[in-house]
Parts: sequence; C-alpha cells; structure tokens
Amino acid sequence: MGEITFIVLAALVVVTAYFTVTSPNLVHAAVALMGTLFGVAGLYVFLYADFLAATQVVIYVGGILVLIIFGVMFTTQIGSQVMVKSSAPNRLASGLAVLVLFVGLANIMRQAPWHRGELVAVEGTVKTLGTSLLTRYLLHFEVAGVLLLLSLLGAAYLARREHG
Amino acid sequence: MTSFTDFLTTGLLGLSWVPDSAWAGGVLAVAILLGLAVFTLMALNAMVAVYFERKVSAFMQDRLGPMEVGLFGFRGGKRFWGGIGQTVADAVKLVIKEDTIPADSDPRLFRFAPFLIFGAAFCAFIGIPVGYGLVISDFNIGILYVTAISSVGVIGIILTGWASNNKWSLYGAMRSAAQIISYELPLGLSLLLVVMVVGSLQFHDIVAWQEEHRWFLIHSPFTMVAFLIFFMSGVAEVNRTPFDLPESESELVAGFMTEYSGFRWAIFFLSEYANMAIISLMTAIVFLGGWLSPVGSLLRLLGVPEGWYYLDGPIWGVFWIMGKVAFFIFVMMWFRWTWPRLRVDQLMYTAWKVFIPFSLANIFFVGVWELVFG
Amino acid sequence: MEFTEIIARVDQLAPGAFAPAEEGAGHVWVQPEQWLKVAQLLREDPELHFDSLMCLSGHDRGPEQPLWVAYNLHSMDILHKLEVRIEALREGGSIFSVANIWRTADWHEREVYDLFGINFEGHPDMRRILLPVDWEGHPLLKDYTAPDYYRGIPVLKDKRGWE
Amino acid sequence: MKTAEELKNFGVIKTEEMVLNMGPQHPSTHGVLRLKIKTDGEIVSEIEPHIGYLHRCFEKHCENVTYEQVIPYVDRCDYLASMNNSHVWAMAVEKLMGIEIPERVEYIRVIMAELQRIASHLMAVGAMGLDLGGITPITYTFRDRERILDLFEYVSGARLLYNYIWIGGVAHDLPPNFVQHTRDFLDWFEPQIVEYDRLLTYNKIFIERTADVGVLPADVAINWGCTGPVLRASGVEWDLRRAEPYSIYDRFDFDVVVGKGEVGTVGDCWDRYWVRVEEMRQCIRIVRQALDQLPPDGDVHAAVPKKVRPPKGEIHFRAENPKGDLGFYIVSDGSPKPYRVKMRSPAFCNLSVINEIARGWMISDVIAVLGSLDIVLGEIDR
Repeated sequence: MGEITFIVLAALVVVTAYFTVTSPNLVHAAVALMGTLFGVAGLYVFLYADFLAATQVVIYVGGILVLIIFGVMFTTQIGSQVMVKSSAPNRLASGLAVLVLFVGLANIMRQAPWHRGELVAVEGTVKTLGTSLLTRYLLHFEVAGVLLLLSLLGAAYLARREHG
Repeated sequence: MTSFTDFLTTGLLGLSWVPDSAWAGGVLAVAILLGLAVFTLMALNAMVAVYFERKVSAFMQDRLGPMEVGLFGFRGGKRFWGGIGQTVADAVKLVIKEDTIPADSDPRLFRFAPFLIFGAAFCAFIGIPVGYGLVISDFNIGILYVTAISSVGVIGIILTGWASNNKWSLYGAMRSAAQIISYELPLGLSLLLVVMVVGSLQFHDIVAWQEEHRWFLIHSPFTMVAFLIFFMSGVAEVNRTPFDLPESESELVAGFMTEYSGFRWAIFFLSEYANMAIISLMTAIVFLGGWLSPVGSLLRLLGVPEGWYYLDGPIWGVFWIMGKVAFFIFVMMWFRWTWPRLRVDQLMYTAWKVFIPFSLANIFFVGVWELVFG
Repeated sequence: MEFTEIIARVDQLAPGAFAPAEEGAGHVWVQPEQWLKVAQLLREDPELHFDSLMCLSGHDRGPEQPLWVAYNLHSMDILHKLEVRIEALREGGSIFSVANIWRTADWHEREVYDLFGINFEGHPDMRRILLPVDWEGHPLLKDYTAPDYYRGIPVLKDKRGWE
Repeated sequence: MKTAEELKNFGVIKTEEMVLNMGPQHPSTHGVLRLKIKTDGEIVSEIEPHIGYLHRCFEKHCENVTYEQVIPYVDRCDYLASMNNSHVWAMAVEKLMGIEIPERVEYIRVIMAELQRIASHLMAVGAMGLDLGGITPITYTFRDRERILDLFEYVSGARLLYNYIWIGGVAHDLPPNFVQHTRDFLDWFEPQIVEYDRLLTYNKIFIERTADVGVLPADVAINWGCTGPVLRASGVEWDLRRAEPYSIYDRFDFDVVVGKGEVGTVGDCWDRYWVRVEEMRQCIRIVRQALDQLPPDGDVHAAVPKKVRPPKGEIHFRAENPKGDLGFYIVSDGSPKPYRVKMRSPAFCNLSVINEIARGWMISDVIAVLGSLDIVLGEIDR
C-alpha cells in the first residue's frame, strides 16, 4: 500500500508542478500550485511528520495561496484573463537553465551520503516538536518570530503610506 | 486511535483496522463505502437543516413555512411537520434543473470550484467524531487537521467568485477571503487554549479530559470567553448572519454564488450546512463535553460516586452530541432570522480589534489559571 | 410677503427683470437674459430668501407658439411663494440653468429638456433623464408624433381603452 | 532624481476604479433603478442614478384623458400610497374649480390618507431592515400593512389601487362598522411599533450600520428639494400638514417629528428611519381624532360635479405625501381634459441627492442610504 500511496502523491506533485510552471493563466497556475502543496503535505505525512503536514496546509494552502490568488485578482481587471506571455527564445533559455539545474541536482542526489534505514514512527511528534522549539531551538524560534513581526510592521507601514 | 501518518500509510483513507497486507482494491472499496457514508450524512444533514431552517424562520416570522408537500402520504398539516417533503422535492428540483454556465466565465474553474468547497467540508468530516469512537479516523492531530482542511474551502469560494466573471461575485469572493482568513485566527487561538490545558490535539483526549474534570464551558471564566469567541468566529467562518457578507443578498445579489444554478448551487448549500454542522460539532466536543451527557457531567461534578446511571455510553453519546449540534445550529438560525448584517469594516474590526486581542489575553490568563488552580 | 411686495422688492433690486405682472395672475414673467441674476437674487436676498424650488415645469401653448417654463419658488422660513415664468423658443430654445443655485433644478431641468427639448445653458450634465438616450423627439410637445419604431420595436399606438 | 510630485506619490498603491452597475435588476434598488457606481475597492467614489426604466409618460396620458380618469393613473404613480396621491389630485382639481367639500368627505379622506401613510411607512421601515440584512422585520410590517389593506378593501374593494377618492367626494360612503374596525386595528397596531423598536430600531447592529451614515445636512436637503421624512430627519420642522394646512389638518393635534440625532448625527440614515417610525405614532393620533370627530352621516357625493370642467387657468398645489411634498401643476384650457399636468414627485427629488450623501461610503452604505430615502420608482419615472 505504501508504495502506491507514495507514487500517487509524487505524481500529484510533479504533474501539478508542471502545470504551475506552464499554465499561461495565473489563476490556473495558482490552482495547480494548490495541488503541489497538497502533494507535498502528503509526502510529509509519509515521513511521519504529520504536524508539519497539517501546518503546511494551514499556512501555505489556507494562507499564502489565498493571498496569491487575492493578489492576482486585485491586480487585474475582471474580464481580462491574466496571461503570461512566453516566446521561443525564452523557452530555449529557460529550458537550458532547467537542464543545468536538473543535472546539478541529480548529481548532488547521486553523491549525497543518504541514510538508508527503516523509518520509525515517532509517537507524539507534537510534543517533541514543542519541547525542542522551546528548549534547544528557543533562540532560533524567537529570532524568527521577531523577524516575522518586523516584516508585519513593515507591511503595515507600507500600506498606510497613502496618507503620509 | 491511529496517528495521522497511519491514515496515509495504511491506505488512501485512514483505515487502521485494515491489515497492511490487504488487497488494495479491498481497501479502496471500504474507503468508498465510508466516503458514501459521510456523503449521506452530509446530505441528510443539509436536508434536515434546510427544513428546520425554513420552519424556524417561518415560526419566527409569524407564518407557517412549507406545508404543502408531504412524504409517503404524510402531510403534517399546519404544524411543524407540515411540508415535510419540501426539501426532498427541492433536492430533486435542484438536481434536474438546468445548469447554466455564463459565456464569459472560466468554465473549467467554474465547474471545479464548488467541488473544492464541498471537498473541504467532506474531508473535515473524516476527522470529527460524531460519538464515542464513531469517527472514520481519529487522528492524533485531529483539531489541527480539521482547521487546516476547513481553511481550504476559502480557495473554492475565491475561485467561484473569480471564475463567474461577475463583479458582484468577485466582491463576494474578496469579502469572503478577507473574512475567513481573519476569523480563522480567533478560532484557532480559542482552540489553542483548550489544547494547552489538555495537552493533546486529539478530540477523544479532549472529551476524556472533560469527563475527568469538567466541561470547558464552565472550566474557568476565560474558557467561557473562549467559547463565545470560538462560536461567534465559527458563525463568521460559515458565512451566517450577522457575518453573511460574502453572500449578502441585499447588497451583492448572492455574492460568490450569483451565477450558479441547479446542482452546483445545491453543492454550495450542502457545504454551507455541512460547515455549520462541523462548527457545531467542534463547539460541542471542545467546549460542551461532546458525547458526555449533561446529567452525568453534573452528577460527577457534584461528587456523586461512580456507578450511577449517567445516561452516558455510546448510544446516549450520539444522542447528546447530536442534541448539542442541533442546538447550535438552531442558535445560528436564530441569529440569522433576528439580526441585520454587519458592514465589511465593522466585521474586520470585530475580528482584529476585539476577538484576537481577547483571545491572546485569554491564552495568557488561562496559563496563569492553570498554574494557580491546575 | 405678498405677491405685489415681492415684485416690488425685485423691481427695486433688479429693475426691468420682470415683465409687468398681469392683473391677478399670481405669476410673473422674467426676461430670459436677466434670469440668472434674478434667480441669484431671489435665493440670496434675506427678505426674499426663496430657498426651495418646489416645482419646475415645462409648458407648451401649442404649435407655432414659444414654450415656457414655470418655476414655483417657496421660502421655508418666510413662508411666501412666487411663480416665475420664462419663455423659450420652440426650436433650439435655451434658458440659463439654475442648477447651481437650486441643486434640485439639476434633474428637473434634465426632465424638461427630455420632454420639451429646451436647452439649459450652463447645466452640468444636460442629457435625457427619463427616455432612452437615442429617443427621437420630445414627447410632451403638443405637435409630437411618436415614431413608428424604436430600435426595431414597434411603438404601440392603439389608444383603445384609454381614450 | 524624482520630481516633488513623484516623491509625494512614491510608494502609494494606485488602484483602478471599477464601474459597478447596481440594477436595473438588483434586490435592493426598490424597483427598476440603475445606479452606476464607481468604486475603489469597497469605497464608492461616485453614484450616478439612471432612471426611466418605468417611464410611461404619465403626464402625456393626463393630457389625453379627462380629469376624473386621471385618478387611476395617479394611483399607480406611488403605488404604495395610492390614497394620498388621489387625495392630492382631487384637492388640486377641486381648488382649481373652487368646489367646497362636505365635512364628512374631508374626514373620510384624512382617515384614508393617514392609514395609507402608516402603510407606506411600514413598507419603508420593513424594507430598510431587509436592505440591511434583517429579514424578519419586513414580515412583521407586512403583516400589519395587510390589516390596513384589509380596511381599504372593506372600503373600496381594492387592496393596492383604490380609485376611492374622487373629485368632489369619495366613491362610496364608509361601510358599516368601519369606524369600529379601524379603532380595533389602531389599538392592536400601536403596541406593534414597540416591537419594531426592539427588533430593529434599537438593535446594536442596526444602529452601527445606520448611525452617522449618509448624513444629509439641513441646508443641503432644502437645496436639493428633499421633502417629507427625509427633510424632517435633517432637523427641519417642515410638514405641509402643519406649515400650509390643507384639507382639515388644522383641526388635529399632532407633532411634527424631527430628526434629533439620537444615536448619531442629525440627518443620518437612522434618523430618516426613526422619523418614519415616530410618524406612524402621529398618524395613529390623527386617525383616532378623525374617527372621534367624524360627522355621523352626510352625503359623500354632494359636491361631485356632473362634469369636471375647470375654468381656464393654472394651479400649483402641493400636499404632504408619505414620501414628501407631492405637487401637481395643472394647466386647464376649459375643456374636460387637462391641458398640461406636471407632477412634482417627492421621491424624484429625494433620490437625486443620493450622490451627495452616499459618496465616499461603502457599497453596503449605499444600500442603507437608498433604503432610508424610501423611493418608489413608479413616481420617480412616472
């Protein structure tokens, strides 16, 4: 069963990622991206990272993707489809870039010293995660929090700039 | 009790009791059967709730509501049971009605989006117990799973608004997106406080905790506030009055579903009532002891020794949880047929300047409360 | 103030603006070229203070005759009233617009333009209000004949039942 | 280097305005009205009303029918206040002809006009609630309005367009026990207003939605020709029944309701709504007094002329309709048909002010303002 599930999820990720990149319509691309994010969430579950998977859905699908679609809708006029224009030279260049990247990544994957072994289910991932976040990784956690707060403030400042 | 990982590793739909070596087709068949069960539950819920809503609104508005269509020869007359077959007739009508798709719409998204909304509600049902042990898969991260999946529905709403190629729909979609994202925060924060006390994200653990101690509604003043915030935010999440701005019929005609008709439109209603049921179920489980009977909980609270007949148990449990859900759905209907609607900025004000600060303060105070009394 | 007093007051402030009032008529004719000035005066003068333009109606005496417009002015604090009339040519007639003095004249003048074809000079937005933009003719003129077709739709002319 | 202007606008997010057509088919335009709205997000920057979808050339019709035959047409103008319309028309023609009306007829007309005023205000109050999303109030106001229509049906046989008030009289005398039925209705109806207050008027959300929204200052209201409850809500004590008493209104004791800005600013949507609610109470007072003073008998046809042929001349007559000052400018050439009729409809002027007061607010507020103006397209388009 496990193999079938993995293949289905991986296929979902690859196919939707392909559509995300190639779809000329931005909203369609965003919908395809949703599939990718779901697939990645599924893969997380597969790696016994269920909390991460749920968080991925909450933040990326429920939050960031909504904002992306929101942005696309706001910046275009209704009735006019958002089309990404592409031309042959671009395709050639991007194809080359993708090829180089693919070869590079494949090379890295081939040479990386992977740990091979049985995956062991961790009971209570949430608890472990919470404990390590508030003990060992407390500083990282706080710094990340401050960084996010700063970006929040910056966004609010930019949005309110209108009156000043 | 399966972990969420087992849910995916043992099968496409978490079937923990199916052995790992089972034939894939068999797993799929069981999964489809369970899916059908959830779908039936949703459809039944919608049909009963629609009938209930009509009768509730009618009696609140000094009229009788549907009273013509009967069922199996039963008419019911001018009483509550009058017109009992009305929703069945409506369902039949909606299914066979012409399904119009606007010429300038985005036809693929137009067709797909309602099912995304429906799918979100459907998947959420997988993780919510409707009685002790009566759950398709009781994940160890149940609460997080339900909130995560429910938040996907908003994408469907935005896409319907965008795909309809109608300015009113677009306004409805934009309002909806802003509203649902905003209200998810107080909703999540209120749940967080319960999770903090219990120490688990699993629905069964939360109810077990309440069985041992007391319902969260009366646990402390702060949890009571959290309950109010949670329920009001839940009403906002499912777009019911006074937060029904995305579909406000007097402003945006029908908001994001203006262009829909027939079966696709029925899907919206199915999802809306399913979402109402989800929010009511979560409120009942998290704050009102789920399937615990009020009688038993009260007796236990008063220190009556174990062994009494508490009206608890699996079957009574379903009765109690469904009673609580029915009550909350009724309250939502009561809101709808009493109050006018808020304006967009007032809606945002309520979320960001009232609910969220209160929720944040609540978390702190509950922490202090637990340190002192816990 | 009574009618004659109002007339006297206006004559004193803007001599020659009003044509001599007919005996017992209750209205007064204004020289079209003086109208804007008189209107300003009627509204601003503290003793007159006609703050409310209650009615503005176009009229047609019949074919070959000039059209006229009646302005029914009322004062809400002094509680007196005055009817002012102005003539306009039948073809291409034009009157100064008072839409900036009494804002309510905005739509009323558009209506008169729509139904009589009198143009109001200086109106901020002079176009038809009740009829479609591409309608031909001005229906309240006495010599108006309805077109047979409007955008290919036959115009109903059967008057049985109401005449 | 950036210019000063560029620097000023640097970082400002430019948004494109969207033109939104509200209507002619829209649930909250109260008929076939089209509002062309320019919006920036949810904020409305300009509203341009397009009217005329219901235009049927009432004024041209009038030139082709006799004076009596105009009555059904005026009934159809403001179809929510038919009695008032035919009352005003009858009074205008009577004044042009110089007819004296019997006492009993005057009282019957006042009773009808005030009951109709209650019915019209009930509609306005309920529809305002509906526009703001409260669906239940309108079912209550409709229920109460039905009882008034029952009374009218009892009197005239019709429920919407009565053709009851004729020139020089009324169509029939009052049916037996009408006075008692009306008293019963008033006794029953008066406590209902308290219920509306509880359900809608003092509802927190309703106040939030209407208080301080769409404020119409008194001078603007007068300048734009607003009349009726819309003008009174702006704090102007102006009621033609009191200012220029016509018919027999000088015999009754009633208050002119004026907007006080109880929950917000004087002249906001809430005040416009509240003035109507309070006016219903005043109407009840007037009807009670009229029922008490009603002469027991008398011919209601005494003054009905055989042929309505007013002398040559013109008249501008106005009276207080539920929506505002309804005026008729009638030119007579001595024939049985009016030579020219101009109807100055109150809702026409009240609607024209919408761009002035709803601009800069949100789409939802435009709905609230429109509901508070209480328009009837039948008399706007005529």
